[in-house]
Amino acid sequence: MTVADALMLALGVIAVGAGALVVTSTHLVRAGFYLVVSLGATAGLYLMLGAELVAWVQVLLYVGAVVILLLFAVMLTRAPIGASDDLDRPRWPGVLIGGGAGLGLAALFVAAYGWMKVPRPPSGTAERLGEQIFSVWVLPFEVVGVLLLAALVGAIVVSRPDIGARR
Amino acid sequence: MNAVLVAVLVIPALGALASVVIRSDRAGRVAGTVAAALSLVAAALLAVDRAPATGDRLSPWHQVDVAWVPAVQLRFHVGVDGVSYPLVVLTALLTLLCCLYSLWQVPGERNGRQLVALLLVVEVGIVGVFLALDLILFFVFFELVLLPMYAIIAGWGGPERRAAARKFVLYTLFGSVILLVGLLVVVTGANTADLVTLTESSTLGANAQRIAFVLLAVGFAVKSPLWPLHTWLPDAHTEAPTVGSVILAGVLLKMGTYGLLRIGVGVAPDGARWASPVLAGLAVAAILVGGLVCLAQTELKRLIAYSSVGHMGFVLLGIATLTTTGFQAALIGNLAHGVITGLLFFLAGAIKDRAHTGDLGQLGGLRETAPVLAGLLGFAAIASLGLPGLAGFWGEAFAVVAAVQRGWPVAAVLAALGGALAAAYFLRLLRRATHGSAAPAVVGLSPLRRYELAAWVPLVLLAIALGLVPALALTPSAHPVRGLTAVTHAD
Amino acid sequence: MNVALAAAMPLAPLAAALVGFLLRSRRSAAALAITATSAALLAAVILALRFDKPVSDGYRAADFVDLTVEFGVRVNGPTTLMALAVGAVALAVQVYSVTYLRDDDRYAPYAAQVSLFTAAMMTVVVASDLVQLLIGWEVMGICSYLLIGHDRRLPEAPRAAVKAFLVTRVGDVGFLLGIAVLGYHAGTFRIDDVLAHDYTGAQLTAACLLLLAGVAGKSAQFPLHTWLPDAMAGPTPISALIHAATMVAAGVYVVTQLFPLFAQAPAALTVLAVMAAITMLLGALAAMAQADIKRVLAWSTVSQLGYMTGALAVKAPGTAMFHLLTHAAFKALLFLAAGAVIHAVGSNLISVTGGLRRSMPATFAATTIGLAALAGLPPFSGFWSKEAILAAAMDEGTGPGWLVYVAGAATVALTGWYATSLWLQVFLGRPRSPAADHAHEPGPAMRYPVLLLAVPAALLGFAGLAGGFVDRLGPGAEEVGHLSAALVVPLGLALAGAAVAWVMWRRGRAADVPARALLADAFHLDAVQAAVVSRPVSALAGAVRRADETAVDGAVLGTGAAALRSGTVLAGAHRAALPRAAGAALGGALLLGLAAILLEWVR
Amino acid sequence: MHPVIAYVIAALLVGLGVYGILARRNAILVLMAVELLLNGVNLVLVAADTTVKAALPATGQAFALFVIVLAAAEIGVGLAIVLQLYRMRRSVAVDEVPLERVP
Repeated sequence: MTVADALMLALGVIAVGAGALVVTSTHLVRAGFYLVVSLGATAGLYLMLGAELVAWVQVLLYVGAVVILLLFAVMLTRAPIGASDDLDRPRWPGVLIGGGAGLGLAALFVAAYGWMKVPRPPSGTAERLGEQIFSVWVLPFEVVGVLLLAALVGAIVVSRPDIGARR
Repeated sequence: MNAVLVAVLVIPALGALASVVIRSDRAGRVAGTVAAALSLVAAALLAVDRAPATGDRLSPWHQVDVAWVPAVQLRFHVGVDGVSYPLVVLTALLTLLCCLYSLWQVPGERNGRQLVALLLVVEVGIVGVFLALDLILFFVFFELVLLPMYAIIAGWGGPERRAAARKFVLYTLFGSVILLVGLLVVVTGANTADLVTLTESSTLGANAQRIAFVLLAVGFAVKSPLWPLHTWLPDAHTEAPTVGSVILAGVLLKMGTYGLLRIGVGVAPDGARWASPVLAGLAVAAILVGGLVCLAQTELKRLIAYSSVGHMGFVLLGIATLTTTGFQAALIGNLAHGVITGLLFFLAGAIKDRAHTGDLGQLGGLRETAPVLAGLLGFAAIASLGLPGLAGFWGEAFAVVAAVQRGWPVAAVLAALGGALAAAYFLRLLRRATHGSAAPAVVGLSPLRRYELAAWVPLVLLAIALGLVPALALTPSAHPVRGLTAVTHAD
Repeated sequence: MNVALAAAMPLAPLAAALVGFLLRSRRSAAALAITATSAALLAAVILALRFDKPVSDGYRAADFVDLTVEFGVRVNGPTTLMALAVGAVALAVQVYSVTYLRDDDRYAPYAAQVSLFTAAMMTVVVASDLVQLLIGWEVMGICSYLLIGHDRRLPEAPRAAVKAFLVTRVGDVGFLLGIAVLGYHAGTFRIDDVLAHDYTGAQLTAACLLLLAGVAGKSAQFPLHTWLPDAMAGPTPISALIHAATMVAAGVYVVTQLFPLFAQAPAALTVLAVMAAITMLLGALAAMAQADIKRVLAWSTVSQLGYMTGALAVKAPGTAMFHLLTHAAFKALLFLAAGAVIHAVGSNLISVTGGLRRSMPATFAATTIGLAALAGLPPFSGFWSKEAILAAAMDEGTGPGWLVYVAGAATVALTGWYATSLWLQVFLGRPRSPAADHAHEPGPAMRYPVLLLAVPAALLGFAGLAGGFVDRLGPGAEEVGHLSAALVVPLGLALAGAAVAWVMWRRGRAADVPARALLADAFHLDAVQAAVVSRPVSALAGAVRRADETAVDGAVLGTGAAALRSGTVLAGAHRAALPRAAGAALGGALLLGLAAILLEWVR
Repeated sequence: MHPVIAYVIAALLVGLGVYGILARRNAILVLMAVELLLNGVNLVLVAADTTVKAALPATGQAFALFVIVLAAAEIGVGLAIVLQLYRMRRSVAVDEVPLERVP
């Protein structure tokens, strides 16, 4: 049990705890904020695992953009600010399947890795990952770019049905 | 001469293209018909300058063999020999007659040049099947026929055409799938798709042969069609336009019997010998069921369609005996059925077009109002019931002889009784349709047109010629047939 | 030369038939048909004169690799005589028809059909190959179908035509199978080779019995005789053609040609004897009760054919041949004369005739000769041939021989009765209808064939005294031309039958036969045939059609419908709201994972 | 360092995400749960870099980056759909989305 392990455990508890609140909270807005906490903790975990770039991208993209978008959506759909009681449906299938998936996967990982110890990876810089992305993964990278564009266009078209409609 | 071999396939394809591309309906039809005529000439020329027989078993007169898709070992290997030559010529002839007929008459006056183009594409497919010497190529051509035929039925057919066309396509596609599996069993088992190699020396094991033959036989039986896999046929025939029926009955069904003989028996002779009693049993059942259903049938085209089931039963019985007599009978039976049933469907189409009904209860007294039409119908019916001296006789009588030869007296007796049934239902047809006093439906029929006679007379002459000079069909195929039985008896 | 002549006999009428179907004009059709038939007859005459020894020649027509079929000619003694008879009767019929069908607008195809009929019969006569023979055999059948169905005014004509073809076709099933058995074992269908081949007893018995089925169909033997009386629906010259020298004669002729095979198959001959005995009695009894002139003659044909097959059954094919020829002459004569009577009174019924002796003297004389020959009165031709058959049956002496003899003797009496009765009712007494009152002789084209045929009908019997003629009849003609004391019995019976008929006629009860309805309907065998064969087959056909449409096609349609239904059901299952769909997908993924783990764990 | 900790956390996040997707009615909350799930996956990918000897270095991280980008795209389109749904039906409850064709 090293300091790193302890830190990871702590971050993990935060991430999972906040995540649990995200899926159980009766306040829409609060759920959004819990999500921020969970995602932030995950970013911390990335840092611990030596994925510096991924961690910062996570913070920028998820915490910065995605959550903001979600909160916008909450507001645009005029969600109630206070607690609302119709957010959930009967729990047991979700508990069964979600619990099964989570605990099953966890069991699998434990069975696979046990208490294996690895040296703490060097904290990677953007340079190393950038080289990879622009050499080996350049084609998927381009494709993802196109996909993003398509998503952008798609989002606009979906949200503005008046575009292209005959007048 | 190898150029001619390719030309037989290319000319109709070009003709189809031309008749679609040309904007004017009339000119398109003419272009297609000219192509059909040229391909008939090319097909006839195939008999010239034959290569001497090299192999014992399959030695084409001419062949072309080039790699097509090397990655999957698909070769464009086509050739013609005594078994396929008469069928190729018959296909070209019937297509020409149908195109000629379509020059003047298209059902509902819907877009004649497209019909002509589809007919030519069907011709390419059927001729390709008869010429292919590569199993995969064979299958490609086999499938090529399907969709244009679907379009012909669905586009120019009778009132229930869509359902009939769908049934035709789905049913025969089902057969094709099984056929494909059978072909692949052969190809993977023998590690070659070349028909010449496969026929000369079969390297398939006994079990592989049995599996392959059963799969191939089921696949071909759907096309032939063999009872009880025949039910697509009556619907397709009843709803198809006249030219569609003619091609369907005249040559399309022959792909099944030809394939069974050339590939089924040629490639898996041991499997054929093992399965032949079952095949013969089904063939006899087809003869009897076809005959009995015809006897209770009330619709003209449906009756002819069911008679096809019976006739193809004779052909399959001939093949099932695995004797030279049986094979020869099957081959000439194939031709005869193509000629005679083609003629019957032409006539049935002419009658239905004029009387606007095919119901035997409403027809009657045709010989009073349209003596020539009635006479031709009588001739075709008599030819179809296997009257000696006309084309149909040789195939049916010698299928029976072959059954006796093989030592299947029961099959021979039942098949011969099926022949008597054929007489019964055709005479019933004639009695209902031509004798008696004129029914209201047949009064005031328009007279026969010259183009109709032009389309029918060659078939009439061919039916007589094949009947009186059967050597026309039997002599070219004698050598290959000897080779095929050498395969089935080699042990 | 002989070969060419023999080949010309079928080919000339065949060519005329093929061309004739295209002709429209009545005059050219008649000219063509008569020319071709004359040519065939001329060839037959020359061949008969030139004939010295049997010849056979042919070419390979069809190659089935293991088996080959030859088209050719085979000429021997009976061939020449048969060809003569066929040619003569065909020519007479063609000439006669020109007048008889004067008002028929379908004369041209009719003439072509008669030519085809002649060609087919000639093919049977000269065929050198069994398959070639079968071709002629069946083409004849279809021609009979076409010709019997010719008359559009008779509603029963199409039915009779279909019946004639179908009944003979059923017999032909056996014939084809018999040929197949013979040809398969001999490895060839050439008649000479088949006759020379050494078959086992079982093969021969099987083949001969099968051939007999075909012969019974063609030659109208019990139980396949039912088509012949109905075939009277055809025009009268056609009846003459079918009944005299062609069609019905073909069966007998073929057996004489293949007799060496039958001689080695005693079982087949016994069957033939039983068939013959039943046929002759049945025919004669039925002939007694008919009200229609042509039906009397038709049933008499059935009966006379029984004599011929009876002769075959007692191993006297030459004698059968002799009776065939005399019968051809007198039956053609009788039919053509009956045609003249029908033409004159406008009806087939005996009851509207009477007293025609005065108004139609030539026809009366000719019919008298014909009926005398039919009844077997000396010195007319029928007497000689019938005596020869009965003598041969007596000589044979075995069971079949006595059977044929007894049946034949009884038939002689019955024949004497109905021939006399017919003669008396039609020509003597007083006219029984206005039409009979005003009857008159037909035109020369109808009269001369009748008169010409009267010559052989009267005198052909004396040919049996000429040794050369008897040699030509082939083997088994020993009794021909030899009269013995035993002839008193049949002659006496014939005279007794005639006397009874005369007495009944004098009392005005000529038509009062005992059990008339039963006899007129020929023991209801038609109804039996319908009940045993036709109706079951129709019912079976209907059942098979329904089964095919509901079960076989139903399975196909059911497969389609079931696929569609299960598709709809599955689609419905998939059309779930997001929660259920997501739950199912994720739960499924979980289950798959668990399954994978379990599998791994098990392994 | 013990990677199993990261892995277990990732597994639990996935489980929470699955639960959220199944248990939530509100479309926005469902989308949030999807984000949780994706994060779990990302964590697995990144953690795999430390345990799996891949042919290329940092493959997991690269994948994680791609997943993040895809998640961003997904959330953009997803929210657009949610807004449209709200505009049409005044509600964002996924149970009430009709499956038949909208008249």
